[in-house]
Amino acid sequence: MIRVQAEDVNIGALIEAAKRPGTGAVVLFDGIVRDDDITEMELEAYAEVAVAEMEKIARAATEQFRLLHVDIIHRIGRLRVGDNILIIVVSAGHRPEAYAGSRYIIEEIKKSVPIWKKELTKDGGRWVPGEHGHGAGKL
Amino acid sequence: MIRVQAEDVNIGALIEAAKRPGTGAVVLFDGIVRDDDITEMELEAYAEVAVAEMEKIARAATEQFRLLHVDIIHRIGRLRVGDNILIIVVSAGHRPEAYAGSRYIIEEIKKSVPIWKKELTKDGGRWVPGEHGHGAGKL
Amino acid sequence: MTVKLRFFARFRELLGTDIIVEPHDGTLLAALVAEVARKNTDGYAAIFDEQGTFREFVILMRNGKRVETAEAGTITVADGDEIAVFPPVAGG
Amino acid sequence: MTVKLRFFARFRELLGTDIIVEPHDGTLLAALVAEVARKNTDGYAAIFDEQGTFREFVILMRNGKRVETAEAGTITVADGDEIAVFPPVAGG
Repeated sequence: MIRVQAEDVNIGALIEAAKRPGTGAVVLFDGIVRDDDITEMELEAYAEVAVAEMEKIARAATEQFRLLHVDIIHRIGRLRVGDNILIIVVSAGHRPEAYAGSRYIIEEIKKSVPIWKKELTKDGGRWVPGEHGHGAGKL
Repeated sequence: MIRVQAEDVNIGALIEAAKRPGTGAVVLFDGIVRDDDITEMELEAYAEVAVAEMEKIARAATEQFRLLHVDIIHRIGRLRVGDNILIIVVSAGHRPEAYAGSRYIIEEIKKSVPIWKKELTKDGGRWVPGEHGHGAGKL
Repeated sequence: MTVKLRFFARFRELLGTDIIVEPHDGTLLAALVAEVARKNTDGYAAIFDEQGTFREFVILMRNGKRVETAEAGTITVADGDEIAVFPPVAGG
Repeated sequence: MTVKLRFFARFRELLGTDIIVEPHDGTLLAALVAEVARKNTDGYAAIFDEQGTFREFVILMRNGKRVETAEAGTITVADGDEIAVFPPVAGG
């Protein structure tokens, strides 16, 4: 399941659904709104392109790390400290592929998926700068 | 929570509980009974020593990777294909520490925690050989 | 013909989004973005430098595919195009 | 005095576990394990080689602390000791 959505997800259900035949390891990454002196966070996506790009990343990770299952759910809208922002679930036969595949996916998402975050503070708000100067570099 | 137990865990609840102040990333590792032509798996632990060793590993990981929370739950008893064997949950401010801390913990557990697995097959059973010849190397 | 412009993040705050324009045939992509951006001084300055060139970090897409800003002055828009203009991505 | 022997995994299947023994003072750790293991030929052979030396992969603990098998012939057991004998670990 590759999605950009406002709703939260049921992580336990995702993990169960990720147990495909041959699975020996599941790795979940959960990116969380961190309390950097903010009140809330507002996330915005170029949704159609973001989903297409995440699907591309999932396919590349599946092939490169022989993953058995991939979920990527990126939330948008208004989130609070402690809320889930990004959930990545990967299954593999063995743990090295599961860890490497999970890490590959998050790093690629940071590079190329058109999503933006604004941290809302008592004094207003600030857009979080991209980690990669040029952004969307691989699209 | 560091435990050796027969019962399964509620992964969703563990993830929520792992969100300590400052958390920006949670990484969960779930080791699963893989369908290697087995019917079931039987796990056995030297429980008191296993828990003490996992506590030591958790403390070392917390210090080395500045983790904010660690759970390690290793199941014992009779498990079926697809069942959770080992759940590791770690929280950190940022993803590099969360991934590295999680990976450190699983590798150390494989080396030194006195737990054994027997794969039960149609023809009987076979003890899974340790990944590290000498086992309990660091105790 | 009809073209849709989508701005995101800071650019959206300054310029709005889902802006439908009706350029004449042969309109260049860069010119179209500049024309729409000019309605707000800060919005224009966020995207273009003093020479009227796209700022180095600006990302352009046409129908979901990346277009180099350096080439946007040579590409004409077509009926039904969706042009997206945004700052570096920061998801995850 | 009373000492408890705990075997795990394959060793437990062959020899049982939680075996309470009452060695006399000065009994060496290696001798105690050998004595208990001798009750089952396969169990003994799993832990000791033909020279009666601990097999290279065998792990020994006394009260939860690792004891090198090479030193087990020089260590005397004490009242209340818990001695654990097991093959390489395979958790995770």
